[in-house]
Amino acid sequence: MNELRGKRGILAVIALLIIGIGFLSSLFELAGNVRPGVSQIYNSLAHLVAPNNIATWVYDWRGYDTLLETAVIYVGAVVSAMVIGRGVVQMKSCPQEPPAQSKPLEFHIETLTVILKYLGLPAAILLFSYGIMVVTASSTSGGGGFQCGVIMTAAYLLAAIFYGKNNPIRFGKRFIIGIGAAGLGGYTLLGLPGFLTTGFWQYNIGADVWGIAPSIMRFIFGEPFRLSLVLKEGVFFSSPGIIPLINVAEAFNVIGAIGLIYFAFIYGWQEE
Amino acid sequence: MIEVTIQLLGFIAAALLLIIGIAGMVFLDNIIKKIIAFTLLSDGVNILLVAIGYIEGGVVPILLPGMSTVEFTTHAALVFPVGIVLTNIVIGVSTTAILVALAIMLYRRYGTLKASVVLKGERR
Amino acid sequence: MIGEISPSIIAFILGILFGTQLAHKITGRMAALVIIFSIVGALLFGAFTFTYSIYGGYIMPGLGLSMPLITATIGIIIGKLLKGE
Amino acid sequence: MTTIPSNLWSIPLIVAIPLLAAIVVNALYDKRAIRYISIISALLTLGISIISPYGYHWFTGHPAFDPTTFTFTFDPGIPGFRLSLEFFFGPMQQIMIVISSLILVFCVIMATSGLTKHQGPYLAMIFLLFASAAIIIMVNDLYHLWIAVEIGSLIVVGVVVGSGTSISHKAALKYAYFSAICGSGLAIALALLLGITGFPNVSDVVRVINIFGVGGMETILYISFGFFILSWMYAGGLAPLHPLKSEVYGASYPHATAVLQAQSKLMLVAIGIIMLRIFGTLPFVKEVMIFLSIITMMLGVVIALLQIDFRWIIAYLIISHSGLVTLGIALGTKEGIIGGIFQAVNDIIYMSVLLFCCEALYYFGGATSTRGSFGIAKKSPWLCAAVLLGAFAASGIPPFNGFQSEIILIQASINAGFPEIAVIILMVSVTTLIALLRAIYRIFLKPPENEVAANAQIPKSITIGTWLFIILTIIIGVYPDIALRFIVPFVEGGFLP
Repeated sequence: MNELRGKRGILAVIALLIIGIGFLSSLFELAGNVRPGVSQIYNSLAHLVAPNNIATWVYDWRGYDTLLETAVIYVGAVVSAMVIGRGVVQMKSCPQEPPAQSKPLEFHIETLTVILKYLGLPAAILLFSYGIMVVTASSTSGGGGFQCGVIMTAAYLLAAIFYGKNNPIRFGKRFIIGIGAAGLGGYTLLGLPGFLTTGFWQYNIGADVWGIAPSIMRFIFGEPFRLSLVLKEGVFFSSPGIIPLINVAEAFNVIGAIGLIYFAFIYGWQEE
Repeated sequence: MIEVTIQLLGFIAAALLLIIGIAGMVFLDNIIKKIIAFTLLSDGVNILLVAIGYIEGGVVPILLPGMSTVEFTTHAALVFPVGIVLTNIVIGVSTTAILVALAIMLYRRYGTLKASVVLKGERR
Repeated sequence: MIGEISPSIIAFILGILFGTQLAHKITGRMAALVIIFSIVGALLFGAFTFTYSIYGGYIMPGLGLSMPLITATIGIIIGKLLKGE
Repeated sequence: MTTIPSNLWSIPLIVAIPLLAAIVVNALYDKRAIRYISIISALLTLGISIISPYGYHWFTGHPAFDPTTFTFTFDPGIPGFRLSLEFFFGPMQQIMIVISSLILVFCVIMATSGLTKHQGPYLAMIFLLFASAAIIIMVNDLYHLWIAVEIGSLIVVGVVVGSGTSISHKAALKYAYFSAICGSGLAIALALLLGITGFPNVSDVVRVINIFGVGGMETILYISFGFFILSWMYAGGLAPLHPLKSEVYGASYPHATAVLQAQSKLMLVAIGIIMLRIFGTLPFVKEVMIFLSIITMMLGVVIALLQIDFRWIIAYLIISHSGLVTLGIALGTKEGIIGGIFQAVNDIIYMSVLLFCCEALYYFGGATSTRGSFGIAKKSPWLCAAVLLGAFAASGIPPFNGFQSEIILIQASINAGFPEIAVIILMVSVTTLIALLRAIYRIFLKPPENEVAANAQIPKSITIGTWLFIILTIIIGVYPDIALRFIVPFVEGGFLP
């Protein structure tokens, strides 16, 4: 902590302490006085959509927020790849300094034991299927698209560590970019059915809580995911509607995004 | 006398993490250390959000068989603040990725990770 | 009922998609190992909380089988076989 | 009076079309089709924003909860608590989005014709930049505001690093650091407001605070105001965080800077108005905002005088003029807010003129340094005329548009009891003229000492864009009602109907 020595450091620490104590004392007032507000309304309507109310919140009540949130990680991936060297542009008329070279990482996999090498591929396959399980069961249990993407790309990273350049999971440039585009584009376009039939973008026409969508749409998007919910008040036939589909789209997008980040960091970026 | 609740403890943890994170981001010189400080800051925000969504004696907002809807409405954790945590995690991931990528490229150019050297102003 | 089958089908299709991205050779022994592991995992991760049928994986209170995990594993192996190499 | 719809068709398209265009061009990467796709998408956005009617859009189609009758309603006229995300497209939003998308059209054409091959990701960033600006000006929801600010700042980083130079990497790193701090700060502010009110919708938050009060938790309101101010400063480039934004403006290509500055002005207006609505009744809030604006205005022009590159002079002038925008909003009077928003519109237009002229200088081999003299007036007299007219508009000389908004701001500050501020505004406009004329004399008018590219071919898109925006400055300068009739109803009607 060389940076905090001297008079400046002492002043900085005092200022931070004052800010911190002020912030903390205001939080003391807030403790126990939180107003539930809109969350309680969401919770009271939970049994009409999907049992996992967080999934409902993420993809139905605030579905459009989540679209932007999904776009955040897409942007994060594209920008980090741009920093590494993908898609650097220069003015044709006035070229500036050349961009820095992006070199691939060097792997030293000789030290790994044989058992790890033998079990690497099965572990990657099992992680893949675990990720797929998480994304398909998200409307009923915890987890969702983002988690699926993170698990899948963790498998990719694991395989890269075990096998180095000779990675058994060969996410190519085109596959990663394509799956990311398909994910975010699919999420965006899943708003269209609701928009065209009810006028509301991303209306969950499968669940149709408010009864404003045509019944045929409810049948198409709702029936494949209909669930029976046994509660104290009786059995509810709830339908998460398009939530499972959006989940898959989100998972694709996250696989594309984090996969692109890993790809760019591990292999650098060379143009063909 | 202030009653010590789990919510209050969460707030205290969050505030400590936030202050450590901000201090690290502002005062530390090493770019990687700054990025680590940012992850602390981001986790502090997460804990703050979770603590705001906390309900005394509450349940996870997932309907389990045999629950009553009225009970669920009053006892489930507040779904809005808890849901925002997901967003904050995603934003944290993307910001960290960009910062790390920039740190890599600037390290290749200047051969050091000291912010005071790398970010020194150039005469234009 | 259909709400319990569709996740498994989706898992199978996704498994085929990601199975095509695998490069190394998979021996029969490895495939068997992976499927056995996936069944064990399916027992560990449990069934859907809300489905009350055998297909959905609910065997008895406290014991269930997560079908998407198994179908996804089978899908990945089939996808690998489809791609060849 | 016609009823206001809660599912206006145009709002989702204004956001979804740039988003889809960004996805497609990023995936295409280096194909020729990028040019046509991006131009068509930009034109589509422009057309939709021109022909669109006014109203709300409740995304995901959930109604409002009416607490008095315990029913759900789809009528936005009833003051209920919104369950869904709410966007509002009104006259003010219309003029802002139309002008930004006009800039987007020209920016896209210039980028596709003037840049090297792999332009997919860069163009994607420009489209998303526009989308984040459009979102932020239409949104009426704190949570979405936070996401839009965050994605906006990440995209700004992307636009800056597009050139791949070391100076842009440095600017991007600094900006990304502060976006990390300030974005987390905005998240904390959102969390605290959510804790004391329970609602994310701005109208609902205001209503809860007005009806139920905050239960003696004013300190929390002040803390969230502090974090809001922090993010306002970094999103709009106000002092003392102005070096971040000015480096971003200076390090990116001029056509991108045109969109960047439009985005940050829109952010300033949107966040400023939301701050006024939530915290406007607290003591000291407006004073803090006015203080920040004055510091920004003065620091901006003073640093602009010291710069030796045309790009950086414009960058600091944009910062300084952001101070004019925020000053009007910070005054808090109706006249002041009208002046502030009008200033934002005018600022976007005349700064684009200057930036397009700066882009044209790249075709003379990047002759933007004021240390050399290039005599470009002889080679291209029309460009020289355009940049002079842009400079006059920027310094508030009649009959250009800058004059009209500055006169409103001066009147507003005198009426609000701050005649000193009027003097500062005058000083800023005079100094703007000095800074610009100094650079224009060195680069354009002085007899040439340095060699520049002899056969420079300025693309038609730059010429057309520059002169179109100059005509706009003159039209708005002569008939200010053209712009004011969009802005006045928004402010008179209390921001939202």
